[in-house]
Amino acid sequence: MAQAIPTPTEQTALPAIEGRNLEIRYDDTTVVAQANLHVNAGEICCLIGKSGCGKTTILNTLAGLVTPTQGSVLSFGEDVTGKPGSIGYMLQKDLLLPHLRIIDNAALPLLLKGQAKQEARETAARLFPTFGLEGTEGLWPHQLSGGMRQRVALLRTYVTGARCLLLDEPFSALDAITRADMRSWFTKVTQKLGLSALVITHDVDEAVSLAQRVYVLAGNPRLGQPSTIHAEIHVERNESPNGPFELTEEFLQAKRSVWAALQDNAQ
Amino acid sequence: MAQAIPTPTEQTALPAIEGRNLEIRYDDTTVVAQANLHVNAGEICCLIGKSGCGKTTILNTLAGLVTPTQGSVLSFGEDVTGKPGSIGYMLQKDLLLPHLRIIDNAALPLLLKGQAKQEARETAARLFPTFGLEGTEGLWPHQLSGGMRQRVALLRTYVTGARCLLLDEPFSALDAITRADMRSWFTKVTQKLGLSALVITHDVDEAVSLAQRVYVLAGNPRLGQPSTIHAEIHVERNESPNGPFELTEEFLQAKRSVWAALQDNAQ
Amino acid sequence: DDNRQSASATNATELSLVLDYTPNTNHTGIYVAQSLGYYAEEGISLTIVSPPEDGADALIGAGSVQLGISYQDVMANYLASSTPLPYTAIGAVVQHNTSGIMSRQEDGITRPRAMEGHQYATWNQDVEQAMIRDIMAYDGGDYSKIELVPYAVDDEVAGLRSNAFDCVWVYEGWAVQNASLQNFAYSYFPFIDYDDSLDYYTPVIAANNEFLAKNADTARAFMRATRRGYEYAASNPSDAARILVEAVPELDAQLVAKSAEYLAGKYIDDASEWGYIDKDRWARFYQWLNDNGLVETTLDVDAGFTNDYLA
Amino acid sequence: MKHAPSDTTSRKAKRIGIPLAVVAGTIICWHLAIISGLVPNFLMPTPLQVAQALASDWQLLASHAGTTLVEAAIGLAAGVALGFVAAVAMDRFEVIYLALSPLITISQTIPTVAIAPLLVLWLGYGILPKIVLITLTTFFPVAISLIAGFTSVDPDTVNMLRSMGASRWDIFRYAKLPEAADHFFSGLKISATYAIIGAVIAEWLGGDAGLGVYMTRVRKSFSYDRMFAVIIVISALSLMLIKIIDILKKICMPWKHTERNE
Amino acid sequence: MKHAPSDTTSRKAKRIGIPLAVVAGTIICWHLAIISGLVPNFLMPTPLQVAQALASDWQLLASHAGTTLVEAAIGLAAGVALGFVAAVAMDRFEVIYLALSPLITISQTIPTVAIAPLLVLWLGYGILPKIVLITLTTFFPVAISLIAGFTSVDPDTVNMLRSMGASRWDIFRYAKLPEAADHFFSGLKISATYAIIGAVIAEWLGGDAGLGVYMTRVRKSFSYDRMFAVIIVISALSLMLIKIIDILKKICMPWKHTERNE
Ligand SMILES: Nc1ncnc2c1ncn2[C@@H]1O[C@H](COP(=O)(O)OP(=O)(O)OP(=O)(O)O)[C@@H](O)[C@H]1O
Ligand SMILES: Nc1ncnc2c1ncn2[C@@H]1O[C@H](COP(=O)(O)OP(=O)(O)OP(=O)(O)O)[C@@H](O)[C@H]1O
Ligand SMILES: NC(=[NH2+])NCCC[C@H](N)C(=O)O
Ligand SMILES: [Mg+2]
Ligand SMILES: [Mg+2]
Repeated sequence: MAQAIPTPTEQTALPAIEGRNLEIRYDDTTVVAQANLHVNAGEICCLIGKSGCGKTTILNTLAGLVTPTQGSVLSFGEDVTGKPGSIGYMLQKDLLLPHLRIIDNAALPLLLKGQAKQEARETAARLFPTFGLEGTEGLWPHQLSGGMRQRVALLRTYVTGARCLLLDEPFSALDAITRADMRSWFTKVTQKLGLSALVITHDVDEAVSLAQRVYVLAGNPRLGQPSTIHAEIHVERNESPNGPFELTEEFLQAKRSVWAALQDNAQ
Repeated sequence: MAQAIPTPTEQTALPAIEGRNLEIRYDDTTVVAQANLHVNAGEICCLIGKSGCGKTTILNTLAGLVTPTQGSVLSFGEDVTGKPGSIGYMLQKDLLLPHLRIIDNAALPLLLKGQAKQEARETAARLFPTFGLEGTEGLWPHQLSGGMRQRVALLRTYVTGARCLLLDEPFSALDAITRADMRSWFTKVTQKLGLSALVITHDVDEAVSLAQRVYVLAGNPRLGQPSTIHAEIHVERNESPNGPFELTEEFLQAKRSVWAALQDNAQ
Repeated sequence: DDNRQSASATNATELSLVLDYTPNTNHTGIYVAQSLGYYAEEGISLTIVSPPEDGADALIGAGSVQLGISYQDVMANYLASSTPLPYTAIGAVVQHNTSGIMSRQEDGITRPRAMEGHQYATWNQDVEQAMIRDIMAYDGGDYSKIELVPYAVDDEVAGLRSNAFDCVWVYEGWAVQNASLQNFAYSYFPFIDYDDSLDYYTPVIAANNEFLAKNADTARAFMRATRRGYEYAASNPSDAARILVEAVPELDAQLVAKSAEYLAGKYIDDASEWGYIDKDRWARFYQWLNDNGLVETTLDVDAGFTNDYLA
Repeated sequence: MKHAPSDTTSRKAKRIGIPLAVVAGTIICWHLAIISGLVPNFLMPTPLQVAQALASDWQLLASHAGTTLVEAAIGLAAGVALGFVAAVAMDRFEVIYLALSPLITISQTIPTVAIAPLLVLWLGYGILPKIVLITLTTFFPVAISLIAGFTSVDPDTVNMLRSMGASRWDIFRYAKLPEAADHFFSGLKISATYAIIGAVIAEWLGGDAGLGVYMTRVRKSFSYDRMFAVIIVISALSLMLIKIIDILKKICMPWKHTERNE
Repeated sequence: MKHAPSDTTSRKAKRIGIPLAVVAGTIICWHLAIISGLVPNFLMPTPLQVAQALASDWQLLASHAGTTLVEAAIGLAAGVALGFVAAVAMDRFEVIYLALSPLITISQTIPTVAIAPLLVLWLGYGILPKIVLITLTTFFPVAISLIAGFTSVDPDTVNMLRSMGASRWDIFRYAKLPEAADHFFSGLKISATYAIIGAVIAEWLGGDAGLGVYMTRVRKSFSYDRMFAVIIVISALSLMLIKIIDILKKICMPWKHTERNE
């Protein structure tokens, strides 16, 4: 089991986010049923599963945007079912506002919190180099490439300052190098600030290298089989590795387990 | 060098698509300069490069949607600079039409060619299981997951029947298993029909296993360095491999070359 | 001098008068009295307001103005209503009904029965059509042989010229003067040549009943000044026309001058004094309305007017 | 947001009940305003008096309403068609856009009374000049809204279609038109609201039938009760037309699941 | 599509030249129509006669135009404000939407002449009843367009904002309002077109100043040349207002690079 990084501000006993016995439907289709998952404070978990199985649906629910037909969502012990706003959420679509320049899109969460425009812009601007976005501050969203837009969306989510983040395929449009950079930045920053995160990814390597635990969601809602949590894989990490984690035996083992869980369901 | 698969209908001597000495600008930013690339008939090439370097811009230009400020685009010897319509293009955004049901979105290219609605629908519907989309025919786009939408967009591009395809990150939103399925379906179908394709991908493994040649684009247009083709890596394939290509030495070698070319530029 | 004037201005009784229509030569006397200070001399400060279309009577009745211009025929509708307007005619502006039928000269419509087989531009009002029917009958014509077409022009002369219709109801003091000004060859005959009952009072000065009851002296003062204005207009038509055009520069000066010339002899005409309303003539027309069933309830033929404020 | 829309019976009752309640409330206020003397009865009839006038003149009103409805329907149809054609042409050819823009604005700023004699001269006393006037009134909101709608299409969607070899007509049909649907219906709603009253005003030009003719007649004979009765008929017809447009919109835009995302 | 927009001088010349040419062409056709006898000169003056009337009545027209412009500006501002508030309230609360919808439609279907005496009675002979009428005319297109605009927001954008803890006001400000801008401006364009002519018609209520008063007076004294002169003034003022709105739109929507994607 992953080691929850204790932070002085939170009671570490309570999970940062928890979905209990979730059942979620659209009209007459039950997409998710009896799903239980949680992220402990300071922990990164990944959610993986086949396209269309309901990962985004679960994140929408955890974020409070969708109210489950059954079950509840708790954040640090508080019931937040159907109540958005307390958890940082990067949606699968980038959803940049077309009428705001990039800098203002990035600074939006600060503006929403009531910060002065200039101050908010400065705060956001300081992060642009980290996200490889220098030089784009004054552009409009339609002038950016897909990967650039995705990074703006990630930056925007980070800027919310939420202690718990839900990220829906945050690196999918990035090239391998930028992706690796962003990922290591993300790992560092979550550790430093004690953030918790639930990340959807399709990259098994990424899941294993990021997460303390990987949830595998399985099912086929469009064919009448609601998805549920099919497996939960704990990623063991050697406390003092002599090389990158990706080259250790533990990494390979976790990767194999995830693959097995995925394939298991594919039959 | 990759073996161009000869097809009876085309003169194999001429590339399916070729960009000659392209220079492309947006307003006052030169994004691409002096770029030369081509895809031979029956060949699959990949285009890879850092996020924001200009890959989509090149595909837009090859598709005839953007007119380069310099250089020209040829398809089977014919000048198609600034003339869209002859090449199948799957854009980076899925761009499903929100007011058409999934089946009609998929059948759109056939309708544009003047096919009867019913016939077009039937043709498209037959492909739905291949793309793992069965059961979604009657839904609206906003009812699909991100990966499902991407697969509809791919299906739609395939349905155009174009002999040359440009695909912009066609598998980026798919889970590993679906992705592998789609990729092997794609390899098979291009070989069978003698299609040519230029595919943008961020996954080096994917590039190497799909392509006969990999182009690496490098530059940083937002910081005043127009991108150009930095490297062209030929993927050698053993004609009679005794196992999957991904486990061969050739694969590893090509992969290393691509990584090197990418990283080379990152410094 | 200055002081006295401003003092008298502040002590002056404020009155408002609503016109029936856009300012025209029917109103000359009022503009003259205003401009030459006759009202001021009577201690009256008068505001002349323009009405919304067909809205003058309601405003007088509601008391939002004390005075206004109306017509005997129009008043009939309001007086015979189940909720009658509380107002009274207190003076005739023009003694006789100066309206009639105008046509192109070449058509030879010089008398009512000649309208047979021609297009008459109707306002689609019951009273109006009844009057046509009435004079046709007096002249031995057949009303049913007239072709009614909707009245859809402002300029009767232009309507006749463009053959939009063959004959039309006009006021001699305005449209007919316009025709002669334009050298348009027309024929015209007045209603009163065919039926005395149609010699009603149009237009009249009307006043709110409550105002009259409470401010009889003011009303008399107003009428005194107004009479002086009309007397001036009767004897100095060209000066009066100039005064009107000065006050309302949008009007066509030539037409106003010509109309003023014509109306000079019509304001007082055969009456003993300006404004006098003959009891019998008033009653005869209202009787005619009653007889022809043109009003909602039966009119009291002697009601609706008074000469009490003339002296 | 994303739940199944629960258009329960209570919700449906609300959708019908509230508008009815508001209309009923307005009528009560109106009644009170008169019996309290706030508005003199000789200027405005009570709702009861109007109801009586409606009842007694029912047949006459119905026949006039028929005429007006026909004019309004033809005029609205022609106006929408004209607005549509104008918008498409203006979207397609910039020259036409630049040429027509000022003329269209001017066409809306010429008062009816000024051109009424000319219209009658050219088109006679029949239904034709009325239809021309209604068309002139109703085409404008449709044209303006559609032009705005056409230009709001995502250029990438157009690119996608162009890459499939779509003709201009295809782009129009598959991207611009559906994208403009929202705009179109708001223009249509404005036009439809003006259609009936536009017909009434056109009938003031002169004519023998129609609510406008009826209205002028009762106004000139100062029957306020009947005048308000005809206003009520005009409003009722307009509300009916708007309702039809709403239904049409739902049918034409099935991809917009919910009307309002409350 | 994606090139730098080449708004060269030749293009600019086109944008100004074509409308001018069209207006000039219209004037020539008008002249020809009259001298050829197609339209009788006693029904319609020649452009030259109108120009003479304009020149001779210039001062009078300018002073009346001042009155009308003030009324139109106040009425339009009030109408836009009212339309905006109504649309926001109707978007925010379904009850208000259901309650106001029928009343708004009814408000557009009551003919001015019918309630003119009431308006004058309540609001006097001054500028007030006119402004009320202009407000009533202009608020409607704005309200309808805005409501359509507000509901056209992508629900996912709203979700994104909600996930950031955005209040309803934030969602309004950052998503609904900008999304509705396109709709708003097409509504505003319709309203602005109606503002001046609305003021003219309102002045028929009675009054002593304004282009409407001028128009009635010259019409009743059969001066067709001066009547057409005032129509020209009305059209010119309206075109000016529309131009201002266009400029305003460009300023308010900088993210829409090109007006038309030709
Ligand atoms: N419409 C536009 N106007 C101005 N600049 C643009 C426009 N589209 C793209 N650019 C700029 O061109 C550059 C290349 O963009 P492009 O979309 O081609 O990148 P890409 O290589 O496809 O990136 P990604 O992998 O992130 O999709 C970027 O710097 C971007 O800001
Ligand atoms: N608004 C909606 N209305 C109806 N059905 C929906 C809606 N949104 C999603 N669905 C359905 O719910 C299922 C799960 O969708 P979801 O977006 O959660 O998948 P996902 O796991 O995120 O897939 P991907 O990896 O492709 O993004 C799909 O079958 C989809 O069709
Ligand atoms: N029946 C009447 N007296 N009507 C008066 C109307 C007078 C006015 N000159 C007109 O032509 O309309
Ligand atoms: Mg998803
Ligand atoms: Mg791209």
